Parts: sequence; C-alpha cells; structure tokens
Amino acid sequence: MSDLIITNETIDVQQCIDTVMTPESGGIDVFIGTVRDTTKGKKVVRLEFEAYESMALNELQKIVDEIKNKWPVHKIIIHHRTGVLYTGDVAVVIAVSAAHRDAAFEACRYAIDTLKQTVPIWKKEVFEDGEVWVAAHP
Amino acid sequence: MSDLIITNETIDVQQCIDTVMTPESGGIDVFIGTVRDTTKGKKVVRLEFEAYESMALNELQKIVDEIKNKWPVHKIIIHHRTGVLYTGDVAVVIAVSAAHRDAAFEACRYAIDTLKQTVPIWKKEVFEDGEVWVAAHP
Amino acid sequence: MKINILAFGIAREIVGSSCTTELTGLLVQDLKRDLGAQYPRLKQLSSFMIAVNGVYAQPEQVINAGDEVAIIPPVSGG
Amino acid sequence: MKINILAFGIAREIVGSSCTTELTGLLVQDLKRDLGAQYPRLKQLSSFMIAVNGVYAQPEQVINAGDEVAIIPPVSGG
Repeated sequence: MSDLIITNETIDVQQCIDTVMTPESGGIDVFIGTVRDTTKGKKVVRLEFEAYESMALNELQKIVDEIKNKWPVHKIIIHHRTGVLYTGDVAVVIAVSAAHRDAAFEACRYAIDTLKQTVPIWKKEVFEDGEVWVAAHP
Repeated sequence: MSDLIITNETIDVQQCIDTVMTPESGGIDVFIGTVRDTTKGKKVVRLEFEAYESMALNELQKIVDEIKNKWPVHKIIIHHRTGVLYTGDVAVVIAVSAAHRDAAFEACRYAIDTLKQTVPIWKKEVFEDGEVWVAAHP
Repeated sequence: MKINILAFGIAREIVGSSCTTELTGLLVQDLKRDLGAQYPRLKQLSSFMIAVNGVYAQPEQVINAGDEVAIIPPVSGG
Repeated sequence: MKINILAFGIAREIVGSSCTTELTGLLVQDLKRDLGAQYPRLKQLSSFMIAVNGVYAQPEQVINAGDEVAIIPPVSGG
C-alpha cells in the first residue's frame, strides 16, 4: 500500500496502522478526521472534498520529508478522501510510528496541522439551506 | 464494549476506534503502544505484563475523569494487555474523540503519560540472557 | 501568450474548471492581477495562490508556455 | 493484627504473591517499615507504595482489619 494516497474510496484505518508498524516501533499515533454532524451550530448534510491530486501528493511528500528531518520516526502514512462524505465518514487518516511516543505524537500533530495549511484539498460544507467552501472568505 | 479494559486477549484497535466515534466527533486521536524488538540496544525476546486489575481500573477511571474535567472530549477508551507479548503485539490502545483535534491530541497524550506513572501494571522485559522488571531499580 | 489555467474549489466555481487567459505579462503577479480583473470574485477570497507545475509559485516567478498553472483558493483539507 | 498482603511485579517475586505479616503499628508507614525490615530487597527498589482497598495510601493512613492491602512497586505499564 502506498504511504500517501488521495482516494475516492473508504479509507481502511486498520490497514494504515498495520502499514506503519515495524518491529522497531514502540509507539504509533494515529489521527482520524471524521465528518461531524454540525459545524458552528448548523446541521451538516454532507461534505464534498476535492483535491488537486498531483500537487497534493507533492505537498504531502514535503510534510513527510520535513517530519523525517525533525523527528526520529519510522513510518508515516497519510490517506485523504475526496468525493461526497456523510456524518461519521473518515476524511483523513495519519499514522506515525516511532521507537518512542514523543516523536510519534509530535510528528502526527505536525502532519495534520501542516496538511490543513498547505495541501491543496478543498471542502464544501452542504447545509439544509445552503453551502459554503470552508475558509474561502474572510 | 466497556471503555476501560485490562485483558489477557488481543486488543481490537478498529473496534476501539469505532467505539469512540460519535456523530459530533471531528477528530479522533489514537495511541497504540507496541512491543519493540530491542530496548537500549538489547534484543527483547518477550514482555510479560501483569496488573492489579481492580486498582488499575480505578486509576484508569481517574484518568478519564480528569480528562473530562480538562478537555471537551466526547469518548475515551483505554484497553491494556496483560500476559506474554512478543514483538509487534499491541500492549495498549488509547482512543479519544472530540469535536476538534486539539482536545483529542492533548487528552490522548495526557492519558498515556499518566497511565505510565500511576496505573498499577508491570512489565518484565525478557532478554536472551536475563530479565528485568522495567523501572524497578534506580 | 495564451495559457490554460486549472481551478479548484471555489475558484473552479468562479472561473470554471479550466479557463484560458491571455497573459499580458510574464510573471505570476501579472497573472494574478489579470485574473483579479477578469474575475472580481477571486479578489473577495481570503487569498488565492498560483501554483506552477504543482508547486506554490512566488509573485516574481516567470510563467513559461506549457507550464501547468493552477488557481489555489484557501485550502481546507483534513 | 495479622494482615494479608497482595504483591505484584518485582514485589511478588520478593515476598510471594500473597504474604501475611504481623502489623506492629496501625499506619501505612508502620507497614512499610516492617516490610522493609522483613524483605530488605524491597528497600532496593526505586520506590514502593502501599495501596489500601485499591487506592494509593498516604503514610499516616490507618489500616483496618479486612482492608485489601497491596505492595505497589514502580509501575511500568504502557
């Protein structure tokens, strides 16, 4: 399984975890971003994700390279969904293995924080009475 | 499934994640502690975990109560193994769901850090040429 | 020079998924100015960036014929 | 007063999984002192705590007949 994936299909969390686990690993941190049923008090009907896939993979690779420079981690996988998602669906999974938990936690946190700032993926929230591209307007 | 478990059987990570996911949750952080093949440069043959189960469950409940006081989290599960474990086996799983990722990450980190300090569980590392109860001696 | 431009997210809704524009200058900043004039709703976004060949581009970067150019509105993955 | 004491981890290897001791005082600190005298290897540990009825006990806490008393060597879960 590839480490960096932008996919239109359901993400298999267990497979992500199995992929990062190595005999040297003592700690794995996994972040799972899921679709909430409400945002700012409004009921969300669905989310629609789209990606500029080739560039998104470039930017994800940059995140992985930065992490490997900063922390002694073993493996990192990042899988991100595109398409239409509903409450409870998994939008993103990040899994990081390391000998010790500090590196796993810090690298995983850094990965999701940076992904949200730099990776060209967009999310439209669809409500019962309208829709909005998240973060598009001031 | 109970949220706090000390068990002699394999921990089902996917089930832990499914258990904490709620419709209000936007982020889940999961920590998985696994058995490393080496510690301080020595090859580990196996680990043996034992617990003072009733007290361990009390202390785990305290951690959950503290977390719920400190962070706006939805659900927390902590499953810990006892018995004989080999390289790659899962010793502990902590999963925390929250509306936003900050609370999930911080609470999960707090849970494993505190577990390692307070919960009456003990780990013996068995090497090819001897064994040692971790942290027992100065 | 005529170039094709990819657009994503809200930018796609503003300019279409692929538009062609006549570049009046050579630089990324020229393209941003032209796009802003042609599609005023782009200027109402929190920001929009230009990517050239799948990499965020600097304002003084030169655009060459055949480059893959994209409008990147504020990202919101995760 | 005679009490049964549970022991875990390295403490179990030192005193056995359940030992009986004659308490010469009423307090947790008295028990710790007695155990240290009876089993000198306990004093070589980084620390050892006493739990009463499944809760970490304070040194001045009184031990009552029927309490579940346990020796807690340094924990190492996770």
